Amino acid sequence: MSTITAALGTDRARRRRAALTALLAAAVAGCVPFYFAPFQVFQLTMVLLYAVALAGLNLLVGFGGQISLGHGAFFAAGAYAAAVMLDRYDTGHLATLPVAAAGCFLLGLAFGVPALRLRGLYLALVTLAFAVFLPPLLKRLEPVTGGAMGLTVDKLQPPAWSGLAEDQWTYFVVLGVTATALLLARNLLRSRVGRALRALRDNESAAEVMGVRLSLHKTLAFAWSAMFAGVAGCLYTWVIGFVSPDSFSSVLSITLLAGLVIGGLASLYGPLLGAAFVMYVPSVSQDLSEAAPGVVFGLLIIAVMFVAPTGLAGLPGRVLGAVASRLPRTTAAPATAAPDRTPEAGPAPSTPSTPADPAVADTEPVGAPPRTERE
Amino acid sequence: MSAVTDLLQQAVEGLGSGAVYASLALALVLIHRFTGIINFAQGELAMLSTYVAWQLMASGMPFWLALPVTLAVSFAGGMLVERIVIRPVRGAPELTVVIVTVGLFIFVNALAGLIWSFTVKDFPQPFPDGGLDLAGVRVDWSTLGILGVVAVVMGLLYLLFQHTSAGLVMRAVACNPASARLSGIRVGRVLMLGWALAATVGALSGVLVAPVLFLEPNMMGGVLIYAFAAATLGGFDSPVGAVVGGLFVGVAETLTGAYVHVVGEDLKVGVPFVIILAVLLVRPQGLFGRAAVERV
Amino acid sequence: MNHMRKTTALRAAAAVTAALLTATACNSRRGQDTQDTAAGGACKGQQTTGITDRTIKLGGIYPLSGPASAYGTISKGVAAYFKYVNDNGGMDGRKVQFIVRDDGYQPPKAVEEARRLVEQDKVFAVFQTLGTPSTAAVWDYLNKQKVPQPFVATGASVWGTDTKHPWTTGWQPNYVAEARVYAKYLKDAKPKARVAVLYQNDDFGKDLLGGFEKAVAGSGVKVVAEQSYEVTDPSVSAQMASLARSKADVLLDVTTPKFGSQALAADARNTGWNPLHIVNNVASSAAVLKPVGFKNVQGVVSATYFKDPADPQWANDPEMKAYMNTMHKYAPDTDPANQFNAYGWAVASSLHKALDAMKCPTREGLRDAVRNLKDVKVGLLLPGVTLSTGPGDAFPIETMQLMRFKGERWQLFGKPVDTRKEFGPLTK
Amino acid sequence: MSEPVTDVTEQNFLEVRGLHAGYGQARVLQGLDFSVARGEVCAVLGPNGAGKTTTLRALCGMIRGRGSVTLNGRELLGRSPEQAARLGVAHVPEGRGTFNDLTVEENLRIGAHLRTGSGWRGRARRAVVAADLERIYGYFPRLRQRSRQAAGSLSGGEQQMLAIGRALMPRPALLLLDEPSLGLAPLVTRELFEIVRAVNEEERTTVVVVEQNAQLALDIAHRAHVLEAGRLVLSGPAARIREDGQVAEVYLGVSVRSRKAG
Repeated sequence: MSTITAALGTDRARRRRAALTALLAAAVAGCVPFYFAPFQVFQLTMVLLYAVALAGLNLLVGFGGQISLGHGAFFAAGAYAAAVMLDRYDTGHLATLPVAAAGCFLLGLAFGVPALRLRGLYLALVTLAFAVFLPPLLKRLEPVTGGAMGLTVDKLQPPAWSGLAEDQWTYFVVLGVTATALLLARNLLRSRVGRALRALRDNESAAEVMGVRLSLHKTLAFAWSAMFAGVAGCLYTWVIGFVSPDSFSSVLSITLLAGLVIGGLASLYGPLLGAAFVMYVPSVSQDLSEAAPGVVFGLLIIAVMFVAPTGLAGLPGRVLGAVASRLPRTTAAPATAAPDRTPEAGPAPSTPSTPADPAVADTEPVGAPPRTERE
Repeated sequence: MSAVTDLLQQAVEGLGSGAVYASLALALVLIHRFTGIINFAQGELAMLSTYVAWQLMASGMPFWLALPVTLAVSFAGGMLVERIVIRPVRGAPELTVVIVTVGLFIFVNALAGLIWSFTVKDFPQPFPDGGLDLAGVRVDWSTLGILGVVAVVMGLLYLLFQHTSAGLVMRAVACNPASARLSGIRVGRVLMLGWALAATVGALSGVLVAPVLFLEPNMMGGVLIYAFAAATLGGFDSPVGAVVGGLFVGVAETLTGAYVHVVGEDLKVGVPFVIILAVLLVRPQGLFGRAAVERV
Repeated sequence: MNHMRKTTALRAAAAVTAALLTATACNSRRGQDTQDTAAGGACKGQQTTGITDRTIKLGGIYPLSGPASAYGTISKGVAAYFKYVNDNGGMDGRKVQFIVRDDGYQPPKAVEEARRLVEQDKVFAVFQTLGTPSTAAVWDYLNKQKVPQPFVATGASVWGTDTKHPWTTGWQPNYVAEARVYAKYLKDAKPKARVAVLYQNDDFGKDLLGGFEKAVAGSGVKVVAEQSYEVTDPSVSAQMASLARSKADVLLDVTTPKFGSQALAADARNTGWNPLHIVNNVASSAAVLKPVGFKNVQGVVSATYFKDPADPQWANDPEMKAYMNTMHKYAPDTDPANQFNAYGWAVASSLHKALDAMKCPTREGLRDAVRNLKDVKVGLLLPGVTLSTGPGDAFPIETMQLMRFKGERWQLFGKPVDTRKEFGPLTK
Repeated sequence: MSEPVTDVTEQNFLEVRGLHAGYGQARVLQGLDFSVARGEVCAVLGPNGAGKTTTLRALCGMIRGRGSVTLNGRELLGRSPEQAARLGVAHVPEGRGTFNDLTVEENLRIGAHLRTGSGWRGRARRAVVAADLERIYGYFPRLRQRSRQAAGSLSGGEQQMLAIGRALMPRPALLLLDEPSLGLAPLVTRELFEIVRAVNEEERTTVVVVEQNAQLALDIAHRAHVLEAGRLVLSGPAARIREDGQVAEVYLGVSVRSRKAG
């Protein structure tokens, strides 16, 4: 067993495995719209576009350690940017994407500057304020935004040569954008920016000593993150074809954050899982209780957090870990289990990424994450 | 009526709203002091407590008996919530706990709707009708009553925290739960007590504001955002800060909404937050929060 | 070992891909080509999805969760009516199957649920969608799919004036029509009225306020102050204090239930300002007034078009009795006195009339029937209020009657006001 | 404190048998055996990552362990930190663990929590706490000067003193010190260790101290145990270990060097 692990650990093998996984995923993703009913394809499309927003939020919360409760507002900004362009200037759909992305990037940059001074809780509440403030502002700007009635715009239409139905074409376009966005997020994290972000999250003062340009990277993290949310909003407009201020209430921002935490912070798959949760679980709740779907939905959120405190993406690892620690020691010491950090080095600095161990979970002092909201 | 009287009248309305925000902000601050999280479900728990009071009165109990019973039920309920809902995720990342409270929010809101429907309920006003007339400015007894109760609760909390050994233990747990356990403090019990206290203060808040806001499951949803603002402005740690923050937010948004026409009633929700942002940029720990004094 | 592993993995991947491709090719479950159409006769080629000789399948989208869940109970009134009809032999022999889905008042959810109802559940019609945002989000889709969207549960004027969506119609008096009723009343009773307006800052509030301003234009009635609130605001007391400064002699109160109660209470508390309080229909239920205290709402004016279940004067009305009995039987934990339940019953029985009037039992038949109603009487609507539509008029109800609160109930006064006659048809 | 449950000799006041402990899948302690006599100062030494801190954490209940740990005949394993504290275990964690928002005196009063929590009321309780405060201020005069200051505003050395002072407030049976010298100036460290020695002599408090600075620890310790990779590799009187050149070279020298490197 350990030889296999070791073999897989080599670079070539890992790359090969990744390529295979990607190929398989692409094949499955490509087949989906021909197999499922249109409305199920629509649901998947929505999952994909929410995943883009969550991936952006993940950059900020999961990797940057800054909490935003205002990403619904960036989502709305992207959605409205696209809708206004389609409605007033009759641009093509594709033209709206770069504008929404760039606009939200700049908006995020503008927010990133004051966000530098704010920590944890305070940043969360100021961003929440932005989310609360945006709908009435959109209503006020009626000549441009259509006011409270919102804007109805054309949905994405398949070109004749594709021979695809509307939902299939939309799905493929959104899939393409999502895949690009997720890859971009992954590469961002592997780049200097990503390393700097993680260093910042784990230990701000140490990172500063190491020469990480704190303010620049924190601001950029916010901007990238907002850009992803804006792209997701733009896709939303393409898919739904309708925007209204009350579609983007603060509930959306809270839902996004909940989706991310449920999916798994600082994980590459977390956003997809979280998006699926946000998309499907309300319907499931309704199937379970027509009288009060909210009762079931609330309970399911709590239940998932009980079972997977570090999110669904961390669940397999936790299960395996729990199983392994119950097995006899000879087989249960895989090569990867060797800690790269000795316990003597103090409390785990990067708890969001390391699954809280069940054994330590109730002994707060060791496993407890840094209290981001203090200081 | 003169312009000055108008202004004062609006300010009084602002104080009335501010007192409502402050009452819930007190409960938020309590939880935050103990656990370092923001409890999204605080307003909904308060709403649930208010329904308990309503149910008691609907079955014939007089208000002044229903109130202590409700507070006792809320106290026990707060302990149960900590034990059943929060304890299992202790030690998990803080955001996980916050999302659990979001789940609790959704659950309690829907549960109240299921049991009591979304129809507005009438809730008796404990304070007399009418009010004072101070040189043309009308101050309702209910506004004064809420302000008074909020002030008393704030004072009691201050005494509890600063001048009792139980309060000392609570502050120790809030400050450093790990060391508190090593000192032999039963942190679990103290946290249960913290949730119980917060739920009780929340219940009082709900009972106070229900006659003004009218009782229905979404009663506290709007208040919560403003209570967050109030608590943030006050530094999220200090009961005094929560109350001052609440009153400030209430007066600021009311006056801006009424007098600054560019802002108007629709955009006034932004006002407290601009102020908060300004305050935080100068004092990142809020008006009444303690600066971080640790030496690295 | 490494090599072996690689080949196996490759083979596995290839196999899975091949299997999937085959599956897609042969096993399509998309099913969009299974459109049912009528076989012959005059109705040949028309859609018969969701309707047979024995059954008819309808789907409704309501906010059962979220901020607007107060309206979710409309679905219970609708469901009760359909159960009542099924117990009595169904609609023209067809049993109604009514599927309720929850959109939480979120437009993207509404789109999802509409697609589910149409594509998976294969409903005959989407009856109803609730709220302007949700309805606006799905009407393009439904019209493209040629699925009827009759009697939407929102009073925005756009449902009746739009010409590009023949499959969508309103039901309740649109907000502009309601505003016209109040305008006419003031022009007659208080021709020099100075009006202060409290309105909800959304389509509902703005439609009603805009309609009112248009209807009083050129008369002595003037709007002297307006204040808006957001549904997310905790209270409207600050707005009421601002309006009081205007010293207007009429307060037009365009609010939803909870804010209606707050506004009425704030008005009662302020002894220094005693305007004539006109509360709009949405907030006129006895359930809104009772918490304020009946003694505090004497003389308040409103307008209505259906019978209030909380009003004792309808206690012996046969339709009201049927409604009460059915609600007790099928929705025992729901308060039948809640006017939203009665609304659901009334709109469902309106649909019943439209279905009965279909020339063909097809979607096209329903589309044409709801746009060709002539003075159709519905049991729970007020005497004198009937359903009338035409090819260019998708507002079934445009008549309301004024009422004044006295004692413990509303008292109707004057004659039903037909706004079409008074103000001419509503255009965009 | 109630009577011991079983008859124990003074030599096995703290007895550790077959202790396994770790963090999740990382097994740090691989079966540890040692004992500490009543009133003894015992130093636990070893290179970085040897499991010294883990040992202390297992003793005080911060992490779970397998095996057996008895204090005065009572089993400590399987107890929570607060239960262990109630049995007389006082742990001063690495990084001090003071209550930074509380004043110095409030910190010490928290330490008195155990003495006052058990049914003492009113004047008697206040008198006992006051006496204990005096006792601690006696050991740490600097804390008396700063008694109204917030703990967070103290210097590192003062915080360490406060942490030890708080741990001593309830007159514990066993004092666990984790890296008391961490981040402190040599002079301050020396002063601290002298106070620990004084406490041990005056109150007969049993002390287990984990320390990277072996020389310092061995100066005040009676016995020493050297750990490596989770196992005990050497035990003996402190004086002998101090003088054993090979030990210093192999185990203790390494730790000093690695520390400088890190």
